Order: sequence, then C-alpha cells, then structure tokens
Amino acid sequence: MTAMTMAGALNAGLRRALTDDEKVVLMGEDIGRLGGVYRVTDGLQAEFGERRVMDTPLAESGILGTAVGLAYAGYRPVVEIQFDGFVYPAFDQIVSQVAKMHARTGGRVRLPITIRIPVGGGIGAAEHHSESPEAYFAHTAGLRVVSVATPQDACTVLRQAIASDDPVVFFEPKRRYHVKGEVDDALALDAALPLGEARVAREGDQVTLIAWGGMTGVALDAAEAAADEGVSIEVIDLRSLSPVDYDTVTASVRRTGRVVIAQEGPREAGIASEIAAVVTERCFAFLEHAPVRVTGHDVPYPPAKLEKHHLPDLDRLLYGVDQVLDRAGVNA
Amino acid sequence: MTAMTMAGALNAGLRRALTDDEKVVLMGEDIGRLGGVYRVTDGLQAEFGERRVMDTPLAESGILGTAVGLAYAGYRPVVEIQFDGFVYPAFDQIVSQVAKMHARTGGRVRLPITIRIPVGGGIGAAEHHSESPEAYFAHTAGLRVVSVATPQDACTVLRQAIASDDPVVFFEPKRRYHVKGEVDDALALDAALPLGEARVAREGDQVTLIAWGGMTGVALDAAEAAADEGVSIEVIDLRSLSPVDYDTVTASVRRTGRVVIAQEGPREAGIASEIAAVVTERCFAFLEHAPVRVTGHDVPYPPAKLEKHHLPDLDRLLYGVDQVLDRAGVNA
Amino acid sequence: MPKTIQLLDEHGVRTASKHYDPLVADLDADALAGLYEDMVVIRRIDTEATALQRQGELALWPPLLGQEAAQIGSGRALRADDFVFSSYRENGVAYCRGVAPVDLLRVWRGVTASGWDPYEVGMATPQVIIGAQSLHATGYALGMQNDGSDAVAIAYIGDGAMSEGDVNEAMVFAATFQAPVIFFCQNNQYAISEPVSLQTRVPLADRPAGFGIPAVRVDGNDVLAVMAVTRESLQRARRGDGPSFIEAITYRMGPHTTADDPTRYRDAAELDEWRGRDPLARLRTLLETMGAFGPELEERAAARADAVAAELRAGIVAVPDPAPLSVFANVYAEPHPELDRQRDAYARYLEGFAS
Amino acid sequence: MPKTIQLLDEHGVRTASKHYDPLVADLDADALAGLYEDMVVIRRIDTEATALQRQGELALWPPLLGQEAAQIGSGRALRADDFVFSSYRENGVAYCRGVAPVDLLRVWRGVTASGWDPYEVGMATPQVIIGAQSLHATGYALGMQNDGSDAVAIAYIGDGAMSEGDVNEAMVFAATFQAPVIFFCQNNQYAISEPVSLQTRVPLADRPAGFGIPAVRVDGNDVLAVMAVTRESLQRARRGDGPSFIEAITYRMGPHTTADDPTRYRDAAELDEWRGRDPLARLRTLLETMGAFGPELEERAAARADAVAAELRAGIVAVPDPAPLSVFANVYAEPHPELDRQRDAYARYLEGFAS
Ligand SMILES: Cc1ncc(C[n+]2csc(CCOP(=O)(O)OP(=O)(O)O)c2C)c(N)n1
Ligand SMILES: Cc1ncc(C[n+]2csc(CCOP(=O)(O)OP(=O)(O)O)c2C)c(N)n1
Ligand SMILES: [Mg+2]
Ligand SMILES: [Mg+2]
Repeated sequence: MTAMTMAGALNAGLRRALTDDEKVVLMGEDIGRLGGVYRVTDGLQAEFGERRVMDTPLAESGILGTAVGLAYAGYRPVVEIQFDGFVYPAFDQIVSQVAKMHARTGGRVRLPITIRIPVGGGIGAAEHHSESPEAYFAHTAGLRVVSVATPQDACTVLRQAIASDDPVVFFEPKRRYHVKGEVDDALALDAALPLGEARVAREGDQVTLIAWGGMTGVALDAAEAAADEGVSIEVIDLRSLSPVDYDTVTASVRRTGRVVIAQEGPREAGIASEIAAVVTERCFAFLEHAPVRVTGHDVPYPPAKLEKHHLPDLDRLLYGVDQVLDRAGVNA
Repeated sequence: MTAMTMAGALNAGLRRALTDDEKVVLMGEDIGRLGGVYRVTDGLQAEFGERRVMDTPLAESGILGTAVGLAYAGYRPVVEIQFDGFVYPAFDQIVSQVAKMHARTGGRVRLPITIRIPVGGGIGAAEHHSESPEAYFAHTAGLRVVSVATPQDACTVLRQAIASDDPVVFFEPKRRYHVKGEVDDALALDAALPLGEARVAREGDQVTLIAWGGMTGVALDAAEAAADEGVSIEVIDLRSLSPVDYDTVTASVRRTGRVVIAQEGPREAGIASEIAAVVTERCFAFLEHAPVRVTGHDVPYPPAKLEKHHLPDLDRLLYGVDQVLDRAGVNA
Repeated sequence: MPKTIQLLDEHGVRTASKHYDPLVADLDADALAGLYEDMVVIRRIDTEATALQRQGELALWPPLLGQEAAQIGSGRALRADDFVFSSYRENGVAYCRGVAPVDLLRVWRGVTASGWDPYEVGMATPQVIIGAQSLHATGYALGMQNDGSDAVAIAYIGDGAMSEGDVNEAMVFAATFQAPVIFFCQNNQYAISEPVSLQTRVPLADRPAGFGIPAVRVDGNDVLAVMAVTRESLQRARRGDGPSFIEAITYRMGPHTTADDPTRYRDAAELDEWRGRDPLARLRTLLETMGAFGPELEERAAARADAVAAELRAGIVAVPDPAPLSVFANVYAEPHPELDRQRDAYARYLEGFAS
Repeated sequence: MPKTIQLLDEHGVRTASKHYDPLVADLDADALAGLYEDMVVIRRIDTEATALQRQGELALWPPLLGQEAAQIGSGRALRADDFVFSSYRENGVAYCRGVAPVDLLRVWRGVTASGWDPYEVGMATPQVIIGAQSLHATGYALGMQNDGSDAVAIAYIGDGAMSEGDVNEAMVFAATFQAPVIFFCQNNQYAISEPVSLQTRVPLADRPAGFGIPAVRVDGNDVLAVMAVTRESLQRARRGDGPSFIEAITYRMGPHTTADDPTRYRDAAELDEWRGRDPLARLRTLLETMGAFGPELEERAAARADAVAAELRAGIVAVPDPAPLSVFANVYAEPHPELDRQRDAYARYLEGFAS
C-alpha cells in the first residue's frame, strides 16, 4: 500500500495494464510527451514508447474510430478524452460503433476499448470543462459505464475496465484527482470487488444515500453531518452506473425505506431518474417517501462563479435527506 | 380540412412556414431535387428555390454547424436528418452549440433551429434506421423536444417549432408517415394547443397510459382492447418530451393512481424513467402501484425480423396495464 | 484536373502505360477470363438480389450494377491477410473475399446485422454510417503496423462519404502515422440523389494531397487499371510507405437502393452515356481481340452465374428467422445481470402466450 | 512547399511584392504607427491578463504573445459589418472589433460565458470546442450571401483545429456554396503540447486546394503581409468569388494557457529562434527606417497601453459576481414551466438559509 493521489493511482493502474498486456495501447491528445493535462499518463510514453502511448491528432471521432480499428485488430485501446465536454465529437463512433459492434457481429468482434473521461465540475473551469455526460452513455446499450471515487478504485477499476472484453466508459472525477488515499496497485483483479458492483461506503439505517464519482465524498460528509444530528445514513458508492448494482441498492432501500440520489449532472432523463424509477419498481411496498433526486439543474453548466449554485453540495444533500424524512416545511 | 398523410401534413406545414417567413430555410441531404427519402419536402425546392430549400453535402455536423451560423445571421433553419441513426455525427454541434448558445450569450444570440428527425422502428428497416434517440436530447438542457402522433399535430406542431425562438428537436415517427388524417394546415398557431402541452387522446379513469409519437396509436388500440374487457384507460399523447406537460400528466395520475409509460427506445435513463421518477415525486400519495415502464429493451436496435420482439406492441402494453392493476401472476 | 488512368478504353482497346503495364503484366488470358467471370457472377448476384427484393424475400438491396470493375479489380488485388472495411454496396468485394453468396443477402433479409464472420474472410461487417469505416480501416492498419505485419487495410468509401468529417479525420490519422491503409473511393457520381458536384467542385482525387497522401484517379470501369493502381497502393503500404487514395470513376447504373426512384433526379441520356462504358463489355471485347473469348468461356461464366443464382434463391428462403430471445444476445461479451433480468422477464412474458 | 508571403522580413526590411504591395499601398506612416500601437496595446493587455491570473483575479488566461501581427493584421483588415467567429486566443482580433478590454477578461474570471454582445461588435462569443466555429462562420456567410450583402465571415482556427472533422466539413460546405468566408488559420506550431507535425506532414496551406479553396501561406509575424492577404481574401469574398484560406505562420511564445508548462514539451532554443522573429520589433524597425518612429510614438503607445492596463485592473476587480438565480437565466428564449419550477424550488431553498 502506498499513499497516492487519484491521478497517481490512475497512472499506476495504466502502467500495470501496459506491463501486463502488450496489446494495451493508450491514445489521446497530449497524453504522451506532456503526460496529459492532468498528468495521468505522466512518464508512460517515455517508459513504453510512442507506439504504446500515442499522442494523436486533435480529432475525437478520429481517436475513437481508430481505436475501433485497433480493437478489431486485437488491441485493447485505452482512450483519453481530454475533458468531458470534448467527448461529443466522438459520440457517433461511440454510440453507433463502439456500443453496437459486438451485437452487430453476433459476438465475433469484441471491442475491449476503455474510454477515460475526466468528469464533472467543482474546479472552477471554463465552459465545456465541467460536464457530466454519464447519462448519455448509460442510455446507450452495449456500453458499460463506471465512475470512481477513491484512489484505490481508480487504480483497480481502471485495470478491470481495461481487462474487460466489453467497451467501458470510465469517468474520473476531476475534483478528486489530487485527493490522496492508500493504494495497492498490484491488487489481484479477481480479489477486488468486481466491476459492476457497488460499495457500501458507510452503513446506516434511516436513509439510503446513493452517490458516485465526485459526489461520493460529498455524500459521506453529509452522512457524517447527519450523524451528528442523530440521522443514520447509509452511503452507497455506486461505482458502476451501467449496469447499476441493484442488489446492493434495493437491499439497502428495503431496510431504510427512504432513498436520496445525488447527481452532479442535469436532472432530466439522468442516471438518478433511472435509479428512482427502478427503486420505485422494485421497492414500492417498502418506500416511505418517493425517492428524492438531488441533482444539477437542467441548465448548461454555468460559469465558474455560479457552479456552487449548480452542484449539489453538503447542504443540498442534507436538504434532500430532510425531504425524504418528511421533515416539515422542506417539501417542494 | 383535408385528408392528408402525416408526410403530406409535414409538407404542408413546411410550405406554410416557408411562405409565412422568408427567413425560414430548409437544409438536408436529398431534400431538394428528390424531395426527401420520405418525400416530406416534395416540391418545395421547385417552389421556393435552391437557396430556401438546400440540398447539402453529406455531413451532419456540417449541416447543424452551418445552421447555427445561419441562425446567427437571423435565419430560421429547418434541418432534416435523414434517419434517426444519422444524428449522432451532429451531436456535438447540437449539444455544445445549438443547446447552449442562448445561455452562453446571455440571451443575445437566439438559435431558432428546428431539427426534424424521422424516428423509430416498426418499418422493417436496416441498421441505424430505427433508432429512438429522444432521451439524449431530453437530457440536454437548452433544447425542446417534441414528437408528433397525428397528421394535424405534424403540421401544426412543426409550424410552432419553426416559429419558436428556441431550438426544437422534432421527431416524426416513420411508421406514421403514411397514415392519413384530417388536417387544417392553416390553423392559427395561437388557436392550436401550445407547443409543450400534452393532449388527452382518450379519457379513462383506471389507468393512465402515457405515450408519444409512434406509440400513441398503439396505446389507443390498447385502450380500446382494454375497454372491451372493462378496463378504462386514459391515454395521454405527450407531444412534448422536454419539457413534459406534468400538469396534464399528474392530474390524470392523481385520478387513476396507476400509470403505464410506453416508450419505443431503450429503457435505461430514458424518457419513461424521467416520467416515472417525476410522477412518483409528485403523486406518491396517490399511487396504487409503482409506475410501469413498457419500453424497448436495453439492446442495440435488432434486425428487422426481431423488431416485433423489441418494440412494445398492444399485447405488451396490456401486460403493463395488468401489472399496474396488480393482476395476479404478471408482476416480474 | 488529374489524369484518369486507363488501361482498357471504353471500346475495349488496350492502351499502353509504361508505368502501370508492369503491374498487370502477370494477367494472362486465363487471369483476364477469371476477372470476366467474376464480373459476370457478381452482376448476376446483384440482379438476383434485386429480383428477390421485388419478390419480398429481401427488405432492401443496394445494387452495384455498373461498379463491377471497380470492385473486382480492387478486390482481386488483395491478399488473404489484408482486411476490408466497406460500405453497404461492396458485394463484389465481399465476393472476392470469399463470402458465400447467401451470406451477402442475410442482412438485407433482416435476420441479422452481420452476414459473415469478419475474421474468416478478412472483411468487416459492411458499414451503414457513411464514412465511419474509414477510421476503422486506419486503426486496423495501425494494428498491422504495430504487429510488424505487411498486411494492408482498405477502406471503401463513396463520393458522398468524402464530405463526412470521419473520412477527412481518417486521412489525417493515416498520414500522421503513415498507416498501411488504402482509401478506395468509388465515385459513382451520386450520393442517393445528390450529384458529386454538390460534394466538391474539384476532383475528389485532389483532396488527399493536402493531407500528404498520394492519390490517383482511375477509370473505375476498367478492371485492369483498377487492379494496377490498387496493386501499386498495396505495394506502397507493404513496404512501409504509408497510405494511398484511389478515386475510381464509375457510375451507379441502378437506383441507390431498391427503395429509390432515380428518375426523380437524373435523366436517361446520362444513363445511356454510361451504358456505353460498361465494364464487362469492354473486357469481353479485349478477350475477343486476344482470341480468348469463346463459347466455352461464355458458357462457363453463365453456368457459374446460374449456379450461384440457384444457390442464392434456395439458400435465402431457407434462412430461418432468428429466435425471439436472440434480441438480447451478444449485447455484451461478459455477464450483465440487468440485461439478463430483462431477457428473463421477456421470456416469462412470451411463455404466458404459450400457456 | 507553398511560398510564404512576406512584406516585412524578420529584420524589419520591407521586401517588394508586385502582387501584394498594392493591397497595402494605402498604409502610410500614420497607419503603420497605428498598427504598431495596436500591437503594443494588445501585448500589454495580454501581459496584464496573465499577471491578473497569477494574482488570482482570473481563473485562467490563454496568452497570444507572439501572435500580435497575425491578429492585428487580419483584424484591422475587416469591415464593421464583417463577422468574426474565433477561438479563445483571439483577443487581439476582439480588440480590433472594439470589444472593451475588460470585456475580454470577463469569461476568464468565471462570471459569464460571454464577455460581450456579438451583434454589437460583429464577433461571436469565442469558441472553446476546437473547430466548431468554422462551420458557424460558413453558415453565417451563407446568410450574408442570401441577404445579398457583401459582408464576409471570418473563422479563426488553430493548427490543431485542422484535424477536426468540423473544419474539413466547413471547407466542403464553403466550397460547394461558394460562401463568402475566410478560414484564417494561425499556425502557432502547437496544439497544447502537440507540434503541428503531429497534425500534418505537409503544409496546412496545401489542404484547401483539394477542397477547391484557394489558400496562401503568410508570415504571421508580418503585420503588413497578413493585412495584404486578408484584404485579398476579403475582396474575393465580397465580389462573390467564394471562400479563401490563410495559413499564418507564427508561434505561441507563451504557454497554451496559464495552466500549462511548455518546458515539458519544447526547448529554449526553439523559443529563442522565434524571439528573433518578433512581430513588434520588425515593424518598429521599419518605422525607424522610415523616420516615423520617434519618442512621441513610443510614448503615445506606452501611454495607451498604460491606460488600458489601468482600466483593465480597475475594471475586472469591480466586476460583480453573478446573482445565484442567474444560473437559470437564458436557458430558453421562451417560457419553460419545468425549469421555472426548478428555479423556484432552488430560490425557496436559498431563502431557507436567509431565515
Ligand atoms: C452518417 C450518415 N448519413 C446519412 C446516411 C444516409 N445515406 C445512406 S447512403 C447515402 C449516400 C451515400 O453516398 P456515397 O457515399 O456516394 O455512396 P454510394 O451510395 O454512392 O455507394 C446516404 C446519404 C447514412 N447512411 N449515414
Ligand atoms: C473538441 C475539443 N477537443 C479538445 C479540446 C482541448 N484543447 C483545448 S485547446 C487545444 C489545442 C488547440 O490547438 P490549436 O488549434 O492549434 O489552437 P491554439 O491553442 O494553438 O491557439 C485542445 C486540444 C477542445 N477545446 N475541444
Ligand atoms: Mg456515390
Ligand atoms: Mg496552435
């Protein structure tokens, strides 16, 4: 175990993947010589060479499309999209090719592509640098979607994503890049929690609070604050957004009867909407209150000085908890 | 009133929009000389000339991006995407430009662009010709999303969409193109049901069945069949998918206590998920059963011979009705 | 205006070329007869498929009529370990790769999204999204380069595809990494109803130079010239000299697909003009001039075509419809509990009807 | 290799050009002094903004240091009714359009997504999505064409942007419709850390010919040459002869943005080489040679720069933070009950804290 930032843990995970499987190649803008704008690929081109760690031309559809071809030829491309807001030019290749190829070819062609996307806000960035596009990919059959909250998961889940024979969209919350944690970067992948399973990050019995990525830390802080006031919150770090690990989720909700879902991204047709719908379907008889979604507003991501009024923070999560607990006066 | 197919009604609506406002321009692949693969723009280039009805190069991002520029210059572009599956190359321009420009510029730049998309399956088509991408756009703040079910709405709502100062994604269910209905193509736009409002297509009091576009007809058939068995279904033709007219929806659900949502597209993080979540939030105390979603599966759209096993049909809607009515044995 | 390379003119006269002749010097009368047979057979497959569509056995068919030389000339130039990334119209190329005739039709019957195993024949599932495959070919070529193989990837694109961002990005990537890839553009003059003049005001073969990619323009109805330029591009790629671009000038004699009505956008005179440039007729004339076209060849070609046609008809109607639950198959390579749940629920639903 | 057009070499020597001289013949000593002043002022704005970022008043800043001639030479060639679609680095162009210095900084302070009213100055909100604006410019130009106006749209793009599909599609559309648009590419040698050699192996100015668009390569540090070629392209567009492409060879002397560390990817020698090609120094030398550079001009320029710097500092710190509920503003032009509901709920939530 070593103390690492999340960025460092991702770097360690990539290094291990490159070492373990010579078919792994990294592709992206500024990931080679520069080591990525967040230094996640720092040193890897020097270590593994320009063919394994490729600086690509500035064209996202081009990156994904060539990754499809490389995967067709037996490679395992790990693509970096520089910022969340720059994934849309590659949307067609992701939705029409990456997601559909395995089904299209009756399982003959596998595209084990990992698409790394720094995600979300809270970092005071310029336009298009704080998007939360998870739902677009969760709505797209054929993709797996994950989002990590801790350095250990960053390292291990990334390695699992790369090892998976399915395409995986891998979200890295930017606001957590510099947060440290203990990491075992050599953890045996089958000893780790499997890709696709959620983690109960904190146990509790009055309210289930579901979060992922950048919201997990906020959710844990909220749970801590609520505990001070005598409210016991169970925090689930979802990790996998598609598929969601509903065994873990519904087991918790059946106990608590109350669920709050925290999401950075816009609300309408988001991941939280899906979870609210499924939880209602599967736990209707257990629910004391409708699932409460605490989300970003349905607005384009605002300028930096306004983001605190967009992103769910500790207070807004606690407000959501109050709502789900039917505390007087707060229901909208 | 004249009897027209939906395709004819759209054509009539476009003709009127072109006549009423000289800033309206039509753009798309094969829309001019050919009149569109569904003949929706038949005769319009001959009537209004090549500058108003433009055959464009084969590049969807190019079409949307130039439409943005035309709108910047005061035009009202009406863009045709030839088939639903070909909208993704334009996704970046739609999500990062069309949707965000008004907010970005503090309201100084308006982009009154209408994006017409033939949508959905049930027509035995090849891959990428039967997609239901509505949710991607509903999840995108800054867009309005509509889907029409009748020839009259096709004509009127299209004219309203074109007249709207907001960008509108306008879905045309392909399976309804050739279905006829009475149309008044000169209907005063302010006399018509406003853009954004839902229509109660059939009244009923036991179950609320929500549908739009290609599913509306199926829902009405299902309601008719259910009536034969003594079950009274209220069918809501949503028309506007973003925003949803929740006044109409919740008024109905508060009466029936039971809601089924019919959707062609894949389930996860879809429009139906959003509606289920919102209805649960706003009508929790009235619900006798969790909202039931009857949707396409979370799979890439299957080959034509399998589509009947993907698309919700009358039987599947009735099965959903049975579920929401707690009829023994059907709950999954 | 780039010169259009031609080795066999529209009257079937062999024109000499110092540069290109050596590239097809190995093609003796037998080999030429083979190319002729190929063209006869794929024309017949195409005609049969069109007929099968009219009879309701296929939902749709995109005819290649008129493009036989472009497809056979290039397709027969490839090695087994090369890899083709094509669009929907390249049934002639697929035939060259060894795809069984019935497999060409499966997709169009609506029973599957992929008629064959790409790895078995070295040809990807034909692409419907215009231009997307050009990037796949480029990426595949990068893989070959990494492997140290001298295999080549070839992307078939249309004149319309040249306007899509993907094709242009593919040229950027191919040039930067000197990928062993060929962009083979069949300029059949139309993208559905849109004439190529709507996509470009200069020859398409002028485009690649600005990306640093050598390009040639070839008479796409001249099977010899097509083979010569394809071989030259293959050699370039194999020796590590990077990508090439070929613009094959041809004409889509039929409709865009069986759902299209080309009389709405083009006139009979144009069609007549191109009828005079038929790729089969001119090779037949050459063979006749060489004394190599006799009743034997004619009959052999006809017999092969008849056999394939019969195989096609018998085969396609015998193709079973897919099983209902296969709608859930192969979405993922690894287990997916939520999709399994949907499948099981649907299975139970279906069982409800059985009982 | 296309010739690089130059009228003022790096030593400040005026080189004659039969073709281009007439295009700048009107530039007398006063006009040249004006261009010099402009460059001094925008360099100062850039330096000040960089300093303000270091001091925490701005979140980020993308310096244009080294690109002054490319931006002033082209920006000053435009007419008031022309329209600019730029990227984030074109603050010099914005200055030419009449954007108030403080307005240049607003976006980078994080208080707004748009520093000015595009219609007031004829310049769109700078675009962050690489290449997207090239299509907007093309569409705007189509609008001008429809209007019967002779106004021109100009898209500023970088060397990196040339790889994006959008820029290539923009060239397709511009060529097909002969839109009155100029693609002005500042090749500053880098896209963040990536040298232009990663985007192309041939000069970028070679690209447009293959789309049917005339192109020139110009010394981007030579304000005269930049103005000459821009004027030529404007004339072409105004007289209805369609699009043009200009590649201005320049260098980004500073980091990509204040968040970047260019020492990780380029060496000091390269920087030194380009320091010798400074756009201001050479114009100053020319003015000196003409006897037009005296203390008066020097002081006037310095005074203007000082004034602008002072205005900038005072202005930017005085900019108020946006009101909380403005997060919901202007998402739609027309009423939107669901968003209103979200806004009202959030307002009530905020009120809860007040009480
Ligand atoms: C991205 C995309 N846009 C639009 C279409 C609809 N479409 C199918 S074929 C076609 C024309 C293609 O023309 P071309 O590239 O010349 O190929 P050809 O059909 O002539 O072989 C179009 C527009 C599509 N399949 N994909
Ligand atoms: C679509 C998209 N992809 C990636 C980025 C991230 N990014 C910002 S600037 C930049 C480099 C742009 O280089 P160039 O076009 O040469 O312009 P310059 O910065 O040199 O002015 C990149 C990759 C982006 N903004 N947009
Ligand atoms: Mg074509
Ligand atoms: Mg640059």
